[in-house]
Amino acid sequence: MINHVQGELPLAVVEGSPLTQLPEDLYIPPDALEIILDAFEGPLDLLLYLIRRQNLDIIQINVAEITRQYMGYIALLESMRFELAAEYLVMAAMLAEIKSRALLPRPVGADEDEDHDPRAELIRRLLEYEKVKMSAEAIDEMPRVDRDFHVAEAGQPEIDERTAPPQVDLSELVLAFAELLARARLSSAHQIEWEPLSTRQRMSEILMKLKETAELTLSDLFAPDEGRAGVVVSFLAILELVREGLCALIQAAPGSQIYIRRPTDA
Amino acid sequence: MPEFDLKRILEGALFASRGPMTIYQMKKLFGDQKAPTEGMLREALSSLAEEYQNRSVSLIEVAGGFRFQVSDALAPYLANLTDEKPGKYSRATLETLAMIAYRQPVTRGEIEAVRGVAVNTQIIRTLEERGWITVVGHKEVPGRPALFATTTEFLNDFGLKSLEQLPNAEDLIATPTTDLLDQMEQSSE
Amino acid sequence: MPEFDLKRILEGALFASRGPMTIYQMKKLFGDQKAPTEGMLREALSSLAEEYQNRSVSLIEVAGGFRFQVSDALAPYLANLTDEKPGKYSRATLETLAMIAYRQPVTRGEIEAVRGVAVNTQIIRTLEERGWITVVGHKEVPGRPALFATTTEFLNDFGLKSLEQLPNAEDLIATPTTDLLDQMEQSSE
Repeated sequence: MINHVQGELPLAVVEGSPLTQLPEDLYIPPDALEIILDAFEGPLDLLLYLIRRQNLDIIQINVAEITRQYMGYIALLESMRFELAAEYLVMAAMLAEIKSRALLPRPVGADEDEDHDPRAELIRRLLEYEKVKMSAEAIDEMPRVDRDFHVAEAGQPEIDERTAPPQVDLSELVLAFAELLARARLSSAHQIEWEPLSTRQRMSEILMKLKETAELTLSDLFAPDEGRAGVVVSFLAILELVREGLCALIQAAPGSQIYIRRPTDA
Repeated sequence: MPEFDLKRILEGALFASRGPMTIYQMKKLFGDQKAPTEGMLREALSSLAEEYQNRSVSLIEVAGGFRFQVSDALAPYLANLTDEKPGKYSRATLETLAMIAYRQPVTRGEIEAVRGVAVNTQIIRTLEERGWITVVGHKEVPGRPALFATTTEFLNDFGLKSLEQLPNAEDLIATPTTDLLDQMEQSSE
Repeated sequence: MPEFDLKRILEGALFASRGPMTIYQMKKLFGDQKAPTEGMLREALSSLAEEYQNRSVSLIEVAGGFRFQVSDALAPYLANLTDEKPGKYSRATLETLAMIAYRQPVTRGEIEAVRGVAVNTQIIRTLEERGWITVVGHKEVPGRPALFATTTEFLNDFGLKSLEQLPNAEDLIATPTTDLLDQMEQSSE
């Protein structure tokens, strides 16, 4: 039995009253309050933990008792302002239902609908989940390539490459990107405005040139045959490169030649 | 150039191969002509396996075929080579993998029903990119959800010949709870 | 588990290694303690090389260190394995290429941020070897990550004169359902 008494600081506030002492039956692993939610893979996992902690067989669970403990956890988590996944609350409701059913007298003579006995259903689900949990642990313990064993390889001799490399259709590429965009939009993590492709291509070209030559002049980058549009694209590309810190503009004196350099050489 | 016999040709090819080699591929080594029979190949393979017994490298058979594998005893030495620990998978990922391995073909909804929580898309993609699971079809129910199954690569990476070699999930649970449940059900009838 | 001597440990490690192993790496195998001296390592290596003489695999020294190499005599056999049919790139590879084509110059981290999963080094290498992407610089942020862009060869292979000719992917996302949704939203305003 663990009684953590924490001076004046309440552990939590449950239904308006401060909680300075953990409920006796509510064992919280030391320092683990914050990771409770991370530690459990869902309500079934939490229930399994509560049952196994008492060395109880799943079949023999005392729903009333387990419900009380489960609610205790939920109340504590909520008081800690954890955002509870809906699944936990659904389970709480289900437990409450089972508990209330157990309290009600059974209708005499009524053929109990075994299929809809929520307690049997809960037990079935717990057993099923425990199996999955155990299999997951077993899989993790199985020898795995590159972790527990390694494949033996030797260098290949020079082989005539007969194989044509995979062909990619332009439409496949576009589709891959469209899907990527759609996915990124769903997660909405990425709402960055991107420069038009012409500018981005020019950015790549300038960087490529800078790889060969440490220093370029503006006129190196403006091709007369591209006309005004070309100049604008080059200009935008340079500005974008400077903004992203990918190149630097150098001018020795006002009115003198402007040079574009790699940022490290600048 | 030295001339090699069947056993030595297989040995070299197995070391050159990036993945396990099937009997079919071994036949293919010899082009259209004078390919050895499966019997000859198996004989050479078992002779080769014997040769490599108690060596630092051994010949083993997995689902995808035959491959040379470095002895487990060397894993601690090899672990010293990389600073980064080999990828650890979260419990959620492992449970999803377990569900797919043991219940395949299975839909995401079915996995979620058993686990009692939503399965993150990220988890499915991690397992797909690792090459361990793949979509094998769609269930003919509204929404046509994808059916997931494990791949040959999954078996290869765990050194298994078939799914049957997976530990028996029923055996994993210490207490004979399922038996009890059966009894309970029977007695309540 | 069998105990291996220095020679057998090196043998296994060399087979486990994807590339040549340096003397430094061989010392590292033994962790912090009791690492063999360079003299001991070289002695074990030359004894190992002798053992593998006239075998289908031999131990050779290259610029990057030591490695096992399959005999050239096996090249004609191995050539029979390569498929005439060209393979296919994985979805991850296609997405990475698409990100580089549409968002260049772009770092691996930026690709990963959009894709939501790590980009395998192998994928980058495949695309580089294909000649479709290249490193055009390094971003001036911590770690100085490489900036990738597509090449002229990429444009040629896809029959494009410039990147501007790449179809607008945004148009493709607007599937009929989203259009409907948009209309619905508008009409409800």
